[in-house]
Amino acid sequence: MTQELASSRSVSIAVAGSGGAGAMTTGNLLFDVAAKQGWFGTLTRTLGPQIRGGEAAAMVRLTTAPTSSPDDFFHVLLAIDWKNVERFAAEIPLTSDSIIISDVDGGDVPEVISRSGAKIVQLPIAKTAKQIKQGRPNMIALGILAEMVSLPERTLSDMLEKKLGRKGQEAVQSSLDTIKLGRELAADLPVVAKADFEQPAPGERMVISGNEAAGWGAIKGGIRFVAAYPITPATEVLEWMSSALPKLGGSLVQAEDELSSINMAIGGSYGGIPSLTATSGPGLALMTESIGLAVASEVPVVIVNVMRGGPSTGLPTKSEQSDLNIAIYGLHGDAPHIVTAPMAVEDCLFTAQWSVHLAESLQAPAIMLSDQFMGQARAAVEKPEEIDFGTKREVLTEGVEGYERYAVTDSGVSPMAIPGLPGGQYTADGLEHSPTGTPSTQDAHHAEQMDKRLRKLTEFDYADHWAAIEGDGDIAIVTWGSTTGAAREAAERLREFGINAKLIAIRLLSPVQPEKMAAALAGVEKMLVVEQTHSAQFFRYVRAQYDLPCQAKAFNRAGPIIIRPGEIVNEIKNWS
Amino acid sequence: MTQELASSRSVSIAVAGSGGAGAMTTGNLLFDVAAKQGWFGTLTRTLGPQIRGGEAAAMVRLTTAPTSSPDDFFHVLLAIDWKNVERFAAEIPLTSDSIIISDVDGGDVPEVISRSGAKIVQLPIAKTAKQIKQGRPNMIALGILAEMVSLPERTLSDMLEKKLGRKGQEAVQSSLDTIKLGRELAADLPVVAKADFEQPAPGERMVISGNEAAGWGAIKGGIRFVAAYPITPATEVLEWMSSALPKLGGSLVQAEDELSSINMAIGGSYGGIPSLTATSGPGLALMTESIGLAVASEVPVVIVNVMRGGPSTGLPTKSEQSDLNIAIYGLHGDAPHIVTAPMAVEDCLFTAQWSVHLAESLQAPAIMLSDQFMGQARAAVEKPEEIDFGTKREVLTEGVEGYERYAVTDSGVSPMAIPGLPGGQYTADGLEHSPTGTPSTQDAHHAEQMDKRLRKLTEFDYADHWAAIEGDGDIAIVTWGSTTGAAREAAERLREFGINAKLIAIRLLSPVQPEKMAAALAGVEKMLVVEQTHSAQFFRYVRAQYDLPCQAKAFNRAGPIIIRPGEIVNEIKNWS
Amino acid sequence: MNQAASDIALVASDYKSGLKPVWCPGCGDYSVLQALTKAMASLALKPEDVAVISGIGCSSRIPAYTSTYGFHGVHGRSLALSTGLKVARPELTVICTGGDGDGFSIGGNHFMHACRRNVDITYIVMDNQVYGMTKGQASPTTDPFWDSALTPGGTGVSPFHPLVIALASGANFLGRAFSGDPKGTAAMIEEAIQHPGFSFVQILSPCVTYRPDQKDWRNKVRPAPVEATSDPARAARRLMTDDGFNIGPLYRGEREPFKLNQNNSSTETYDFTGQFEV
Amino acid sequence: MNQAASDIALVASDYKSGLKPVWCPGCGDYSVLQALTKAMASLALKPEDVAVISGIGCSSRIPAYTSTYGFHGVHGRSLALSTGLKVARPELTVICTGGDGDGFSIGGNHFMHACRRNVDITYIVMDNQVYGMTKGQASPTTDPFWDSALTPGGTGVSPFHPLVIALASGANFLGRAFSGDPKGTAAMIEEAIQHPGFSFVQILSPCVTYRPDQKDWRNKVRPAPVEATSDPARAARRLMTDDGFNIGPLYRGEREPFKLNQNNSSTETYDFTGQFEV
Amino acid sequence: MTTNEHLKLESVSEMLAFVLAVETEASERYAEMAESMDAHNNTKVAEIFREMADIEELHAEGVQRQVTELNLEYLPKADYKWSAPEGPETGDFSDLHYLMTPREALLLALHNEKRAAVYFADIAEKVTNDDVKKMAQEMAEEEREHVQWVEKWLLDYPEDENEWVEDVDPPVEQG
Ligand SMILES: Cc1ncc(C[n+]2csc(CCOP(=O)(O)OP(=O)(O)O)c2C)c(N)n1
Ligand SMILES: Cc1ncc(C[n+]2csc(CCOP(=O)(O)OP(=O)(O)O)c2C)c(N)n1
Ligand code: SF4
Ligand code: SF4
Ligand SMILES: [Mg+2]
Ligand SMILES: [Mg+2]
Repeated sequence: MTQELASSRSVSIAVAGSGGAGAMTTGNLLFDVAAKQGWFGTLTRTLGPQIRGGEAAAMVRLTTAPTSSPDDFFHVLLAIDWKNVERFAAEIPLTSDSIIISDVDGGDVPEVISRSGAKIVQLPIAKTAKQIKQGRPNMIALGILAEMVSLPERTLSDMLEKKLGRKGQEAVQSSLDTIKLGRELAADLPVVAKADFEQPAPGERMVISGNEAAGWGAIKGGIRFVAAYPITPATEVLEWMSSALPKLGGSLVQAEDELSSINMAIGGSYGGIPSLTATSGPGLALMTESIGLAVASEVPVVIVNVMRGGPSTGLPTKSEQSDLNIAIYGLHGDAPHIVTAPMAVEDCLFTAQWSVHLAESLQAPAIMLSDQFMGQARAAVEKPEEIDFGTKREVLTEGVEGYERYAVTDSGVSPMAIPGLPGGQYTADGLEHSPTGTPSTQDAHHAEQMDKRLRKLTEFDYADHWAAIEGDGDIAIVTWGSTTGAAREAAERLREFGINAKLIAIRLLSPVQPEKMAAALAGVEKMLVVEQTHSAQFFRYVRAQYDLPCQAKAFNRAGPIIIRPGEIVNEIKNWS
Repeated sequence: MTQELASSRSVSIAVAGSGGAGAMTTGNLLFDVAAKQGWFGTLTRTLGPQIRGGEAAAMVRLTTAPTSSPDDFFHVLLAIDWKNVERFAAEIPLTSDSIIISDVDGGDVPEVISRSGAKIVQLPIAKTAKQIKQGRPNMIALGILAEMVSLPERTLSDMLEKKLGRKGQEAVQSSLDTIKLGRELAADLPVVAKADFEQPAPGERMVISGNEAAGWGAIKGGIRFVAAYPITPATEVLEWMSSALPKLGGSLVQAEDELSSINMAIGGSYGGIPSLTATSGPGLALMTESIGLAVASEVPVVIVNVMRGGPSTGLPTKSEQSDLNIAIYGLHGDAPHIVTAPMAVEDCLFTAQWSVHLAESLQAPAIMLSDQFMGQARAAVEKPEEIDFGTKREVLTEGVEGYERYAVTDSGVSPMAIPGLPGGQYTADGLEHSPTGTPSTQDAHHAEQMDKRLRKLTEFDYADHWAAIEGDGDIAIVTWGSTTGAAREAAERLREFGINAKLIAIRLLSPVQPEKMAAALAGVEKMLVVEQTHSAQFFRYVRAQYDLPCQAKAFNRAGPIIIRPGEIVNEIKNWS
Repeated sequence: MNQAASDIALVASDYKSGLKPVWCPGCGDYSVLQALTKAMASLALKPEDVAVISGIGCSSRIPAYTSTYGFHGVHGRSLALSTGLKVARPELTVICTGGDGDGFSIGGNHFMHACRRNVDITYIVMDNQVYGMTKGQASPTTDPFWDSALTPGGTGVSPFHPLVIALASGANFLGRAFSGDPKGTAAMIEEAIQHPGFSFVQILSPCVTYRPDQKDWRNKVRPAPVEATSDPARAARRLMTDDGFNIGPLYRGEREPFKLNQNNSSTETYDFTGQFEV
Repeated sequence: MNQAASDIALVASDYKSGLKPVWCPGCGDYSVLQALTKAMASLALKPEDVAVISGIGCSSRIPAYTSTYGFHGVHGRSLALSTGLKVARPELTVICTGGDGDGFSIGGNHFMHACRRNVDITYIVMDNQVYGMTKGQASPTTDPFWDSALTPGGTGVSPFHPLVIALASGANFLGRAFSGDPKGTAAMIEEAIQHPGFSFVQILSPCVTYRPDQKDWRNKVRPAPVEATSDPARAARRLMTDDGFNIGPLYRGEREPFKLNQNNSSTETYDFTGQFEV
Repeated sequence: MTTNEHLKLESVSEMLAFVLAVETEASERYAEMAESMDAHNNTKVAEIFREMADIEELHAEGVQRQVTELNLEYLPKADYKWSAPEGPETGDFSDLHYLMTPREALLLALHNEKRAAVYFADIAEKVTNDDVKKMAQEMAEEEREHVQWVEKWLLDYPEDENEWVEDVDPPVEQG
C-alpha cells in the first residue's frame, strides 16, 4: 500500500524506546541514510533522567528543502517499547492523521499517546527480530521506517557498512537481514515520504550538530586556545575542539571550574591568542564577574553558552532561551559587551566565526547564545560557504614611548600590545583607569573610558549580519535563536495563506541596532515576539531597547516543549 | 562680621586635606556637634587611592529639616592642604558665592578649584596650630568652621570630651585650645549658618550610617545567621552585624569566598534560621548561580548589595547604581526573585527589615540594593519608629504523609518543613521537580513550578511600601535608591517654582507593580527617569516592564559625580 | 518491613525514600546508599534530625534516595551549604555527600576550608575518578594518562590526593572505604559521623559506565596495614606513600571542633538605639 | 647609573614603571617589589618577555609598578589568568603575584590546582596574614585568636599552611622569604623563576597598618637549618613541624612541567569538512 | 649590623665596585622612600629622603669618577657581597610610617650613616691590600662626615613631635 506524502515537503518521525532498545541508533541511521539520499532535515532527541538505559526518543524531520523548523506534529511514532513514555509524551505531538507503530507484545499504547486519536498499528517487532541471530528490534524498526520513507536498500546497506563495519561483517549482515524483515513488516503500511530527487554529489551535503558547528566556526574565526569545564549541553563544543585544535597548533586545557576556565581564556587572549570557553547557564553565572574583567581590561574572549532549562540546575537536557537576560544584563556595573545568537544548527558555524571576529575586532567579550535544541540536534544541510570577515584584532606593531593601551580613539578601539613586543609593556586592569592603564577614580577618566567602551561597540559596522529579515508585510514575527526555524516556517505558511508576514530574526542581540531595526520595522503595524522563555525576556528586551512604532505582543513559553510553526500561525491569525 | 544664612535651610561644607591631616576627623566632629545641636544632614567622604595618608575630603550638609539630598554646590571649602585635590575636585562643586579657606603657607589655590570664582580667604592655619603644644591644623579648621556655623562652645567641648576623652585630659584641652584659636581666626568670616532651634531632647535624634542601618534593619527583620566575605563598600554591614548578632543568640561566620558565603546563608536558612549575606558588585556576580538555587529550591535568603562603580573591580570607593541590571536580570534561566532598594541612609533600616520580611514570607531570595553613597554616609536623622511586619515564613507545623514541599498552592507559597520536624523530610532541589521535590523534566511540572514561583511574588500584597509617591502634577520624576534625595529636593524646588512635579521613588524594584504604577502615573504627561548609571539601566527597565502612558526620558550619569537637585530642576525646566 | 522485634528501632531500609535511583545498574553508588542508610540505622539517628546535602553529579543524587532531610544544591557548593546549616542548627547531624568532580575540582576550595574550619560535619565522597554525569571526563583523581574525549591522551596532570590534602588542611577524621564492601563502608561512615569535627571519608565507588576498568578495584583494595593514628605527622608520612587502596580509618584527630564565638543569648530583642544616639 | 661598563645590562630600577605605589610607607610590599625587580635584572629577562599577573589586594597592585607586561585581574583568579597565558604563550616568563587572602581564601582552589597542574609559572604570595586592602580582616593564614571587627575574638580556625598544601598538591619548587631581607628575597625569586614547573614562594611581608605586631617578624625569621630537599616525603616531614619562620628554599622538585598534548602544528588552515560529509 | 666575614676585597677595582654598589643602592632606596612619602602626602619627610638620595648619589658619582680616572675597563660584579639583609647604608622600608616626622626621618638616616661608617672601618681593619685599606679608611671618614652632617641637620628638629601613635585619619578600605 502506498499513500501520498505526509506533507508535500516534509515528514516527521519519532522512534521511542528504553533501556538500550536502540531508539537513538535507529533514529540516527534513518536520518543519515535519508541525508545521503538527499533529504534535508533535523534529528533531535529527548531523554529520561538515567545515564544509560533511560527512555529516549529520536525525532526526525525530513524535508525536501532546507529548514530548521520542527513540524507541528509527527506523522509516525514508532515505539520499540512504551516504558516511561509519559516523561516526554508532550514533546511528541500526534494528530488523528498520525500513525503509531508499536510492538504487539509491548502492551497497550499508553493513554497519553493514544488519546491523540492516531491510527495504531501493532506489529510483531521483537518477535520478528528473534528470527535473526543477534537480530535486534531496533533494526526491525529501522526497516519499517526505511520502507515508509522509501529509502533505497543500497544507500542503507552502504551506511550500515560504514557505521557498523568495525564490528565485523557478521554484525553488518545480521543487521541487514533484520532490517529486511522490518521492511517486509511494513508492506502494508503507507509510504509517508518518497524522494523524487537525485542523490546529491559527494561533498555537497553534510550532517553536523550545532555544537560541532559552533566549534568549527570558532576555529575558522581564529580561536586557538580553549579552556574547558564540562557541562551539559555544551560539552560537545569543547570535546570537538579538543581534537580539532591541535591540527592547527592550538590547544585546549581542562580547568578546575568555570571561574578558572573563563580566566584562563582571558589570560590566553591577553597573550594574543584568540581564546574561547563554552558552558551553559550555571557555568555562565559563575563567569560573569570575569567577563566583566574582559570588558574593563578590553580583552577579547568568546563564551559559547549552550542554553538549557532554568533556573538553577533546572533541566540540563532540555532546551530553553532563558539565559538571554543573564547574557545581556548579567554583568555587574555598566559593562557593554557582545551577545550573538545563531538561528539554526548550521548557523552555529557562521555565528561562531562571526562572534570571534567581533570579539577580536572590538577587544570585548562576546557571548554566543546557542541552545540545547540546536546544539545537540544533527542537521542535514548544504555544505557551508567559506567566509572571511577580514581584519582582526588591532595590535600595536611597534613599541612607542608613553604607550596608551586605553587611548581614547574615535572608533573606541585602541591598539593592543601583545606581550613579547618591546616598548608595548602596560598593565591591563579591571580597575577604572586612565588611558595608560593607571588606576584612577577620577570622573573624567571613568566617563571617557565608559564612553569609549560603549562607542566601540555601537559604532561598529555589523553589516547585514545583525539579523535575518525576510519577506514584507504589516505583521512581523520577531524572534531569535532556535525559534527562528518555526518563525520562518510560520511566515511562509502565513504567506501561502495570504497574510504577509515579515520575519525579523536577530543574530546580534547586543549591542542593539536602533536604526537598522527602525528600517526593518518600517510599515509594520503589529509585531509578535516569539521566544522560549517563561517571562518573555526577549519581548521585554526589545521593548526596553528599541522604540517600537507598532503594537507588540509576546508569544512565549518556557521549555521543554518547543514552539511549533502552527502555533505561531494561529497566534497571528487570532490576533485581531 | 556676620551674614545671612547661605540658604534659608541648608549649608554645605567640605573639608579637604591629605596625609593624615585629619580632614575626616574634622568633618566628623563638625557633623556630630551640629547633629547634637539639632541639625539634620549628611556626611559623606571622598578618598584617594591610598590606604592611609591619602587625600580626602569630608563633605557635610547641614539642614534644618530632614533631607537626604546633596546641595548643588558647597558654600565653604576649607583645605588643610591642597595635595592631589584634583583627584576629586569635581566632586566638590563651588560657585562664585562660595568661600574657599586655605592655609597662607599652603601654596596657591589650585586652578581646578579657583576657577569657580569663589572668594578665597587665606588664613595662617598651620602656623596658628603651632602656638599650642600638640596643636593640630585640623583643630584650627574645626574652630573656623564651628564659628562659621555658630556651633556653641559647650556642645563642642562636650563632644570632644566624649570622643577624645580616652586620650586623656591633656589631649582634650590641647584640642579645645586649638579650636579656640581657630574660632578667633574666623572672626572676620561670615557666619553661614545659625541654629535658631532648640537642641533636641536626648534620644530623639541619631547619627547612623546606611551600612549600620542596613545591619540593624536586617536584625530587626529577624536575621540570625550571617555568612560574610569582606568587600568595599559592604564590609561595615557585616562588621556591625558580627558584634550585634551574638546579643540575640545569632552568629556570623567568615567564609572563604562569596560562593561559600551565599551557600552558607542558604544552608542556614534551609535550617530555618533567617540568613543574610552582604556584598558588592564583584561578589554579587559570584553569587548569582546560587541565588538561582535559592529561587528554585525556594529558600529565603537576603543579599545586601552595596553598589560601587563598575564594571569589574571598577571604582570600589565610589558610588553608582549600575548593579541594577545584574540584581534583576543576572540569574540564569527564568528566576523570579525580590529586588528592593532603600532611598536614603535611614531608609536602609526600614528597607532591610522589609526585605527580610519579604524573603521569609515569599520563600525567595531578596537582593537589597544599597550603594556606597548611602552605605558609607553618616546621617543625622530622627529616631526611627518601631515597625512590625507581622507573620513570617510559612512552615509546616506537623509532619504529614506524602508531604509536598513544593505543593502548587493558590498563593504560590508552600509550607516549608524545617529540619528537625518529624514527618517533614524532603529534599530541596535546584533541579526542576514535581511538587514533592522529585527531579522531573516534564513540561507539566516545569510549567506549574515556574508559574508558582512567579505567582507567589506577583500576588503578594506589598502595601504602600513598594514606592514613595509624593506630590502631584503632570510631570513625574521617577527614581530609586540614593538619587531619591536629589529627586525629592528637585521636586520641592520645582513646586516652589510653580511647576507641579510628582516624585515616584521605587523601593520594590522587582517584582514590578503594574497596577500601582499605572495609578501613580495617572495624569502624568512626562516622566523623567533619574539614575546614576551610564546606560540608563533603570529607564530601560521601567520601559521594559511598565506600560508607560506618557513621554519618558532618562537623566542618567555614571558615577562618581552624584546627581544634584539643581541638575534635575534644569533638566525639567528645559524639557519643553 | 522491620526485621527487629522492637518496632521502634529503624532499620537501614527505613532510611531509604523509595525513590528509584537513576544510577546505572552496577554503579558503586548503590552500595554507598546502602552503607549510609545502614550507618544511620546503626546509630539510631532520627531521620528528621539528619540532613544529607550534596552538589551535582551522579553521586550527588543520593539525598533524595534517603528518608532524611536533604538538599541537592549546585555543583561544588555542598560543603558551604552544610557549613551554614550546621553552624545555624548545631543540633542536627549534617552529612555532606558527592563526587570527586564536585568535591575536588569545582568544590576544592570549600573542601580545603571546610577541613580547616573543622565544623562537625561528615563528608562522604564517592570517588570514581571520573565525571560520570557529564559523560566521562577526567576528574582531579583521574590517572594522568586516562584518555577522554575532552583530553585525548590524558590530562597529563598528576592526580590529587584527597586524604593528603584533607589532612594538611586540618580535617579531624580520615578514612577510605570501598563500595564493594558495603558493611565496611557502613562502619566507616558510622565512625565518621560519631567523630567530632570535620570527618572525611573517601569511598572508592566504581563507575561501570565510563570506567569499566575499575572492576579491577575489587582485587586491589586491602585493609590498611596499621591502626589509624591521631598524630598528623605520622598520618602524613603514611599517606604520602599510600597507593590509594588502603581501606579503613586512617586518621583520628583530636582537634577541637569549630565553635562560634557566640554568646548563646536567647533574648528575642535587644535595643541598639543607644549606639547611634548623638 | 649602571655600575658595569656595559650599558646594555638592565638594573633593578629599569624594571620599575615609575608609578608611585599606593602602599602604606613601611609596608613589606615595597621590598618585595625591590626584590622582584632585582631578580629580573639578575636574570637579564627582557621586560617585554615577562608578564606579572595578580588579583586584588594591596599586594596585588604590584604589576603596575613593574615595567614588564602586567595584568591586574579580579580577586582570586590570578593563577587562572597566568595558566591561560603561559599555556597559550609558553615562551613568556609568567610571574603570578598577590596576597594571602587573594591566593589562599578566594583563590584557594586555583592554588591547589595550579600546583597540581605544574605549569611553569612562578607564584609569589606576599603573606601578611591579613586582608590589608579591605581594612583588616582575618585571612586563612591568620592566627585563630587575632581579633578583628569582622570576627571579634578571632576566627577560632587554625591557620592554613600554604607550603604544606602546595607540596601536597604537587608544586615543584617551594621557598619562603622575608621582605625585610630584600636580597634574600630576590635570590629566592630568581631561583623560583629558573626552576621548571610551578614554583611557589611565600614571602612574609608585614602589614604595618593592620598588623603592627608583625614588626616582630624581623626577630623571628631565621635561615632554614637544612638544605632544600627534592624528596616530597622528606619535605613534608619538615614542613609539618615548621613554625613559619624558616627562610630559604624548602623543596626543589623534579616533576616534569605541564606539557600540552599538542601536536605543534603550524598549519594555518585545516579542512574539517570531511568529518561531516554524509 | 654584621660585616661579612667572607668579604674579600683584594683589589681596588673590587673595592670600587663594592662601594659603588653600596652607594647606589642607598641612593636608590632613599629615592624610593621619598616617593612613597610623596604618595602619602608627607612632603617634609619626602624632601629629607630626596636630599639623602642626592647625597648618596653624589657619593656614587665620585666613585664613578675614580673608576674613569683609573681607566678601569669594567668592574667585577659586586652585588650580594654582604650578608646583612640590606646594604650597609640602605634604609629599611619597614622603618617608615606615613606620619613619620622629619626628626624621625633624620634619625633613620643617621642610623644608616653610622652603620656605613662602622662598616667601612671594619673593612679597613680586615683587608690586606693597602690600597684597598686606604680607600676603605677614606670611605669610613666620609661616612663619619655624613654622620656629623645629619647630626647638624637634626638640630633643626629638636623636639620629637611624633604623632603617629594617634592617627587622626584612620586607614580606609579600597578593594
Ligand atoms: C556550575 C556547573 N558546572 C558544570 C556542571 C556540569 N556537571 C554536572 S555533574 C559534573 C561532574 C560530576 O562529577 P562527580 O562529582 O565526580 O560526580 P559523578 O557523576 O562522577 O558521581 C559536572 C561537571 C554543572 N552542573 N554546574
Ligand atoms: C570578588 C571579590 N570579593 C571581595 C573583594 C574585596 N577584596 C579586595 S582585596 C581583598 C583581600 C585582600 O587580601 P590579600 O589578598 O591578603 O591582600 P593584601 O591587601 O593583604 O595585600 C578583598 C576581600 C573583591 N575585590 N572582589
Ligand atoms: S555514569 Fe558512572 S557514576 Fe554515573 S550512575 Fe552510571 S556508573 Fe554510576
Ligand atoms: S594596608 Fe597593610 S598591606 Fe596594605 S599597603 Fe598598608 S601596610 Fe601594606
Ligand atoms: Mg565522579
Ligand atoms: Mg594579605
